[in-house]
Formats: sequence, C-alpha cells, structure tokens
Amino acid sequence: MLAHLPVLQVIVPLLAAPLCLMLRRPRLVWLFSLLVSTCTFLISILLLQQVMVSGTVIYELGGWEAPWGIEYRIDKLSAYLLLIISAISTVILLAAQVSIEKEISEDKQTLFYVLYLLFLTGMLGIIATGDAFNVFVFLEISSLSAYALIALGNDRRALWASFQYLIMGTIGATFILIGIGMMYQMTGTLNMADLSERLPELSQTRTVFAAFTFVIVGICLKLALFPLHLWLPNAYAYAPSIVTSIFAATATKVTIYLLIRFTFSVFGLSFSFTTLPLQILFMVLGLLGVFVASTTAIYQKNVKHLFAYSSIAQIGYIIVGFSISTVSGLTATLLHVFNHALMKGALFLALGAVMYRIGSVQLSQFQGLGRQMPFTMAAIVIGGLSLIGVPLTVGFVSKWYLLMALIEKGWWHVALLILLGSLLAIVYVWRIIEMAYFKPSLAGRESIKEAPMSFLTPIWILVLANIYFGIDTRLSVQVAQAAAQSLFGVSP
Amino acid sequence: MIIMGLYNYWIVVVLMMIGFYIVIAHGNLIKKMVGLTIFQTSVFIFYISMAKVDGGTAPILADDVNLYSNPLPHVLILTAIVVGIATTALGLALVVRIKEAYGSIEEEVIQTQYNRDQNSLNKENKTC
Amino acid sequence: MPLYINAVIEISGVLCLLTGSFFCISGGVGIVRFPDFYTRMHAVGVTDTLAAGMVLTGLMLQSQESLVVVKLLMIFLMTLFINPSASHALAKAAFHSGLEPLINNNESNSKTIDKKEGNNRVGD
Amino acid sequence: MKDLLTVVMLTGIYGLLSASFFVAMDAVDVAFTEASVGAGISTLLMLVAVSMTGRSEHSTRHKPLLAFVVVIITGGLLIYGTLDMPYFGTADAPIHENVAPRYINASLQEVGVINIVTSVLASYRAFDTFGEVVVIFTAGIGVLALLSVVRRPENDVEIESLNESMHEQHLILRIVTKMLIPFILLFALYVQFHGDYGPGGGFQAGVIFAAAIILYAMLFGLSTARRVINHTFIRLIAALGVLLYGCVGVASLLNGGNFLEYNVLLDEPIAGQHLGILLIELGVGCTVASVMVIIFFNFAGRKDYKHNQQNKKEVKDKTILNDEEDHDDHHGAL
Amino acid sequence: MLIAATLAILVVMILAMIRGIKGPTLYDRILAVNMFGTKTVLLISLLGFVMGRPEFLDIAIVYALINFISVIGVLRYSDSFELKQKPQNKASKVKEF
Repeated sequence: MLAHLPVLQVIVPLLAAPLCLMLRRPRLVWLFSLLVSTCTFLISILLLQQVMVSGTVIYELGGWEAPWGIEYRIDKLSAYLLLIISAISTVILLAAQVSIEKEISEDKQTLFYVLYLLFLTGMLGIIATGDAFNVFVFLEISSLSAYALIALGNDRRALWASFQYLIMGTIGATFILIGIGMMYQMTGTLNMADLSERLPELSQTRTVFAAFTFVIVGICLKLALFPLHLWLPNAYAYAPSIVTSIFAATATKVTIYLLIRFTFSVFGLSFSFTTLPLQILFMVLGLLGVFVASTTAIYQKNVKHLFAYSSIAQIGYIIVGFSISTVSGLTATLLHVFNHALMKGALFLALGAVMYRIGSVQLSQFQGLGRQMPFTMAAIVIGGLSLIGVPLTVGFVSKWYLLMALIEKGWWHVALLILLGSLLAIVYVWRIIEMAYFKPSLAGRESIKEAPMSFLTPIWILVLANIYFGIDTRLSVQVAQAAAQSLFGVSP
Repeated sequence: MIIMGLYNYWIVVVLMMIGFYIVIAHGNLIKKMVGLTIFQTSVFIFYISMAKVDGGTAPILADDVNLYSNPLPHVLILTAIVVGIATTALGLALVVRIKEAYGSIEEEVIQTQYNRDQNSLNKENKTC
Repeated sequence: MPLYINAVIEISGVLCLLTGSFFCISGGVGIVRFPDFYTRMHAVGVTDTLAAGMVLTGLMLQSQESLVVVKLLMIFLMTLFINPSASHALAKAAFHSGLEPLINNNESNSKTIDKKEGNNRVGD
Repeated sequence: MKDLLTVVMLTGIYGLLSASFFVAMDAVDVAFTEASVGAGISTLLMLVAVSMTGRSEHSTRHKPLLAFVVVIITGGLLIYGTLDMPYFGTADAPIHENVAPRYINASLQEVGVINIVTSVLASYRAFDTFGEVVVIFTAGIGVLALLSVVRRPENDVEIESLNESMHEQHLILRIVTKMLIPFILLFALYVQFHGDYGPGGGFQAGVIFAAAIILYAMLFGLSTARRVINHTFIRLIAALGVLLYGCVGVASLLNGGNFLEYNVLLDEPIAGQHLGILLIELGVGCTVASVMVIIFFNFAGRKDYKHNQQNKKEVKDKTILNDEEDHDDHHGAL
Repeated sequence: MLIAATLAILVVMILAMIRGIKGPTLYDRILAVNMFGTKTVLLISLLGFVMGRPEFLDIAIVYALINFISVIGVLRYSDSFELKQKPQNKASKVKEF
C-alpha cells in the first residue's frame, strides 16, 4: 500500500465527501471528517518521509506512463506543502464542530463538512499532480467549494463577497486555461516534466511568452497579489470562522505553490527570471503589498478584516522572498509559507472563538476581553507577536531568513523596507492588545466565559507550534532548504 | 499568409474579449454570468480549433479513414465544459441569493447597501 | 434495372433537398419580412416542419447505411411532433400575454392596428 | 440590451452556434456536450434565475474606460501570442506530434474502444474525468447549500395548486411531452452505452436524462416531479455515482494495479478496460443526471417557494377559485 | 447539392438571427430561437454528409430535444412574469380548449 500513498493522499478525502452525505447526523459527519483528515495527515507524514529518503515519488494514474496518462509527482516541495495543508486542516477541523453548530443552520451542517472535504481534496490534488491540466481541474474543485463555503456565512455580505470571489476566481482559472492551451499547442504535451524539457527551446517564441503571462496573471488573481487583492478581505471577513481559518492558513499557500511550480519547474528559472523583468516586478509588487496592506490593516474596525489585510501583507513578504530567486530566498519563502499557515491558523481560530462567545469581531467589542477570555486573547497576542516577527516565534525565523537572503543578494534597501513593514505590523497588533487589556470591559459582559475546550485545544496546538518552531527550527528549515535546493537543482 | 493561417484564432480572441468585457464592465450580475459563459465558451472554441487537422475527420476510428483530428483537446474541453456549467450553476445560485438579500442584482445598488451595512454596524457597536 | 432505380433515388433525393432548401429560404424570408408576430409564426411554423421533412427525406435517400436512415427517421419524427407543439405553445402564450395580432382593415399596407376585433378573429 | 430574457436566449444561440462549429471542427463529442449543456441546461438555469431576479436591467454605472483598457491589453497579448502559433489546420504542428499519435494509433489495441475521445477520457486521462465528476458534484452540493429550502407539506400543497393553475392551459404540450419522455430516457440510455462507438458517454447521457426530468417538472409542476424523484434519493444517487467511480479505482488498487488501472480488473486487459470504462461512465452518468436535477429542482423550488411566500395573502383566495375552475376544465377537456 | 442546401440553411440561420436581435416582442425572439434551433438540427445532419461521416446524427437528435426544452423553458419562465394579469385573461383562455 505504501506505493499508492500519493493517490491515497487525494482520494481518501475525495471519497469521504460523498460518504459524508450519506451520514445524516452532523456530529457523526464531523467525527468522520476529522478521522479522514487525520488519515490524510498521516499519509502526508509518510509521504514526506518517503520523499526525503528516496527522492521524488512518481505515481502513474491508470497505469499509463507519463505524457500519455496523468502522473502524480511528489517532490520535496509538494510533500512539504501536503504536510502543511493536511496538518492545518486537521487541527482546524478539531474546532469545527462547536463553531459550526453555532454559525450554520442545522440542515446545512452536513453540507459544510462535505464542502470542506472537497476543498481539502482540491488543494491536495493541485499539489500532488504533475499534469498541467489536472491542476486546472482540481483548482476548480477547490474554488467551487470555496465559493459555496464563503456563501454559507450568516451575513448577507458573505454572498456578495463570494460572488466577487467567484468572478475573479473564474477569470483567473480561465486565464490559466488559456495559458495551458498555448503551452500545449507549442509543445504537444501537458505533463509538467515533459513541458519543462520542451519549453526552453521554444522560449523565444511569442506564444510561450503569452502563455507564461496568462498563467502567472491567472495565478496572481487567485493569490490576491497586491493590485489584484480586492476580493480577499471581504471573502475572509464574512465567511464562517472555520472557513476563514482554513482559507487564510492554506488556500493562498496552494497558489504560491502553483506560482513556484510554474515559474521554477515548468518554465524554468532562466526563462522566468532572465527573459522577463519578473524579479523587479514581483519585488515591487510584494513591497507595495506589504506597505499598502499593512497601512490599510491599521484602519480596520473589524478584526477579521484587519487580519485579512495582514494576510495580503504577508503574501507580500512571501513574494519578495520568491523574487530574490536564490536558494536562500526560496527557503525563506517556503519557511514563511509554513509559518504563516501556523500564525494565521491560530489567529483566525482564536477569532472564531471570540465570535463564538460574543457574536462579533468588531475591534470595539474586544474591550476588556483579555480578562474574560484570557487564553483566547493570549493566543491572539502570541500570534500577533509572531506576525510582527518577535524572536522565539516562527515569524522571527522566516523574517530572519528573508533578511539574510536579501543581504546575501546585496539588496540592502529592500531589507530595510521589510523591517519598516514589520513596524507597521506592530501598530495593528498593538491596537488589539490595547483594546483587550487596557480598556475596561463593556457593560453586561460579565457572563462572557472562556471559549470551550474543544476550541482552545486546536488554538493552543497551533500557538505552541508557533513557539516550538520558533525555537527549534531544525525540522522546518531542513525541509524547506531541501525543497528549495531541489528546485534549483532540477531546473537548468 | 499570416492572416490566412491565423485569422480564426483572432476571431476567437475577439469573442473572448467580448465576453471578458461584459464580465468586467457590466453592473448587472446576470449579465456578468452571461459574459463569463461567453468568455469560457470562446476558450473552448480556441482549444477545439487547435485540434483541427486539415482533411482530418472526427477521432472515431473507421476503416477507410487514416487522418484524424487531435482527440486530446476534445477531452480537455469536455472536462472544461463541465467545469463551466458547474461554475455557472453556482454563480447563478449566488445571484439568486443576492437578489433575495439585497433586493437587486445591480452592482452599484448592492455596493451602496454593502457599504451602508459596514458603516451602520460600526456605529451600532460603538453605541452599545 | 438497379441502375435505373439508383438514378431515380438519386434524383428524388436531390429534388427533396432542393425543395427543402427552398422552403427553408421562404420561411427565412417570412420571419424577417412579415409584419407581425402571428404572420411570422405562420411562415415559420408551416415551412419549418415541411422543410425539415424534405431535407431529412433527401438525406435518407442519399445515405447508404441503414442505421443512418433510422436515425434520420427519428429526427424526422421528432421534428414532426416537436415543431407544431412548440409553435402551438408559443402562439398560445403570446396570445394570452395580450399580444394582439396586427389586423389591416385597409387594402393598402398601412400599419393601423385594429384592437377591437383582435380577440374574436383569432378565436375563429 | 436591457431585456435579460433576450440576452439569455441569445446566449443560448451562441451555445448552439459554437456547438455547430465544434461539429465542423470534428469535435463531435464536444458538440454533443456543448449542445446539451451550453444551449440546454445553462440556458434553462439562466432563465430560471432571470425569472427570479427580474427581467430588466437598470444598470447605470459602467466602467467602460478601465474595462476597455484591460480588455485591449489582454486581447493584444493574446493576438501577440498567436503570432508564433502554427497555422490553423497544419498536420505537422507540434500539438499533433508529441502525445496525440499514440492515442490515435494504439488506443484500439490498448483500450479497445473505437471512439478515441472516449478511450482518452475514460482510460488514459481517467483521473481528469474523475475530477470533472467531483467538480459537478461540488456544484450540486454548493447549490444545495445555497438554495435549498426547508419544505413543509402544507407549502407543497399550495405550490402544487399554484402550479396547476399555471399549467392547465398546456394540455397539448403535456400530451406530447408524455409521449416524448420515455423516448428521451431511452435515448439517454443509448447515449450512455453507445459512447464507446460514437459520440456520447456518461456525461451527455446524464444531461439528457436530467433534461427529460426537467421537462417533466416544467410541465407537470415541481411537486409532482418531486413525488417521482425523491429529495433524499437523488442526493444518494449523486453520491453513489462519485463513489462508483472511486470504487472502480480502489478495486484496481486492490487487484494490484495503480489507481484506475482497468487492465487488472479482469483476467484479460482489454476486457478489464471495457468493464472499467462501462462502470465509470455509469458513475459519471448517475452523478451528472442527479446533480443536474438537484440544481434545477433547487432553483425552481426556491422560486416557487419565494413566489408562494410573496403572494401568500393575495393569491390565497384566487388559488382556491382557480383550482376549482381548473379541475372542471381539465375534466372537460379530457 | 449538399453544399447548396447547407448554404441555404446558413442563410436562413442568419435571417432568423436578424429577427432574434430585432425583436420587437419576446415572442418574436423565442420564435427566432426556435427556428434557429431547427435549422441547426438540419445543419448538423447535412454537415455529417458533407464531411463524409454521417454516423454522428445523435447530435442532431439532441439538438431537436434541447431546442424543444428550451422553448418550453422560456415560455414557462416568462409566463410567470404575467401571472398577475392572468385572471383577466382567464375567461377567454378557458373557452379555447
């Protein structure tokens, strides 16, 4: 069975989704999906082990060899991301039952879990596959379930946010489809490994250039890279809390993966970064994203909005690391992908707990909450410190690596700007701390209690992971470095 | 020669751009969905025209035929059509819900209500 | 002898196709040129079914495989059922929605609408 | 154009036209699907949606300039991209040289199916098709999550009477439809199982099957159709279709092959391929048909429900009146 | 011969399209769409013969069906707009059967 791990990784949650539909009681469905998610987590651990030991794992679906059939290709990068996503998804599902019971009407709870599993499937499928068109199919699975999940939010604004996301997402996906079509037309193949062999000799053609542009723009639409980010804050703010947590922690990571996969593996480093001024472009967009989004975050009145903008800023950091296009830069990017998933998972889950108790996440409602919900607020504080990049948290590690990579490349000014950007993060995190700890609590709030255990456990798992990986960096750095090196080793 | 060889791609590009324009320029949500459909269908046409071989026939084996068009884009587009209808269905469902919640399907009306929601909620919280 | 039959079949096939095309065109002219909905409906409703029948018969006469003939026959039967009932439904829906037929009292082509008699006339 | 109904109908024409174009481009399977989906189901869904959201457009805000610039840039880039493309129809373009020849030359020996599109769809790239089924399943669940209403029996009765009053005038249509529906269902089965030899397959068959049920629901009222096709039952079928597909894959896993490797299903590879393709096409057909029905029922059901709620007061007495009239009328006509 | 018939049908399709765009009433448009649909059925059948592979007539059957269904659909879902006017027409409607 070990040989089938790559496909099991994807089809276990996939087949569980229709099964969920048959189990009627929401609690049962929750237990089942938790079990399934744990299974995928275990599978991803085994896969990572396998990949670290014996290199890239290839699995031919349907038994047809690569360019004719579809293959699953798990290299270090994809195994690393599979692990992140399945782990975060499992932890978040732990908290789901309590939160969902409160936020979604009972007849739709089962549907929620089905959609959640489908969303997970879509993301895992994108990462595992080695076929360009298969990426599109699984991208659509994850996006369609994402639209529906967002629209499950109670607020009517969730509908509008979801619709905007649908339009943007579909345009993005169609752009990717156009790009894939052009690549296919020039090379006659859809397999990524095959494409990467054939594309370099065609790199001078205008068609490949257009294909590259369309794929990248399409991915950036999905990624919410700075000028294309408008759909993201609203989608995050009005979705059910659990959905926000899983989105913030994993969805953008998958698109980052796609960006790395297409630029590094498919089109090749030399084409992506020397033929085009991509380096400068991404760096400028990343920095702009950091500053504009952080500044906007300061002025938000809704904490979910605040952290959503902070997510856009974090994407900016990730993109800056990506634009350095050296091994250390990519290592920083991958580290930050992992760390950001931990931070935002914890933060949004904690917000979910606040939502559970108070029913709102307006900043003004946080007054004095530090005394009423000490554990939840402590989690938010630690998560916030991690966002800023305080030592002993994961945020520090990835920022440190990012700065090192920038200095190594000789981009001093960029490094300075990154530090400045972190200062902005202090401001918006401070606003929450001030509100929660230095203001008297609101009248009529005496009855507010700490969030239930089933909420606190997953939150603190993530928070402790934040601290643990901030101190003991061996595991995450080692894997990220290995993945980055393999990417640079493979591509010419 | 370049015109003769590529004109049909250009027509497809024009069609795509018409759809794309409708999506981003029109304020009516149903029209946005229509535009999205046109955009996607045009991409399908683009794929299918890539697959055509002059003098070839449909890729269903027959005894007296030896030149077939490329079957792979057909397969891809079959999948893409399904994805398209799935997106359309979900989008329309959203439109229907939006109509119920906002009483309109015009972007500007919804946006003003949306902004009002945002502001009123903030005030409410300050007072209470 | 078989040659003779073949020729007959061939020619009748061609004739069917030609007449079918002719009816098609006349229906097409009708839908564009006629003055109001009910007359257009008339032009289309009548010619559509006939033209489809003609063209399909023509194709049947030209085809060699029996399966193809059967399929063509199916299409023929379906158009025979579907077209008139669709036209019927359409006309009825239009009439019930209050769309008045354009009735011309004068002999010339002036475009006055007679609203008094609309209901009775069609009822006849 | 301000009348959305017209816009939708013209979109339907666009679907028909593009399908005709696909036939001219030799893509018969795609034409089949586009005809039933682009011109059929998606137009229908849009019609229902328009009827629920209002028919005319009141938009005043346009962002033509910005949109125009974006569109021109995108279009320009696309045109620029086409410049180095191989010319249309050339047989030695790279697209026809790398992967495709094996499909054309060897699929008959390897898969044993005459229709190459089917063999690529259901065997070489079966996993894409699995993804496709899951996409449509996701859409079905999404629509359920968005639109399903809690139905109570009393609502049903009211909706039904409303439906009756709306439909009694369609006597001829009802009879023609009653004659047609068995034929359509039969045809759907033919398409389902003929997919190996000609255009068709699970997806198309599913859509046609669903179209028959939708036709029935449109003419005989939703609650009548719902009585035939139960709410829970149809969800079950949708889930079972996906599971059937997955189980074929798992079965091949257990038989020692890779996921979806049909060769190992039976002793003889070709027979295994046939069995695998048959089963997965069946799975596709089940899921597609039931999801289409779910989607339509939920749209139309919500429409009736909302409509009913809206007019509850004013229609109530009229409905009773109409109802009596209808019954008389119906008997008289028959 | 086949080509001539195809061309004739194409011309008619264009004519139907003109009516579909011009309107003026909804029913004119439905009529045009219906006609367009039936002509597409013929076109597909003819195309099969023109290209020498007439075995793909299944598509034409589907077209005929879909055409019917969409006409019914349009009628069904445009009807409901005028539901409020209906009781007034009721009398004349009943007589017609």
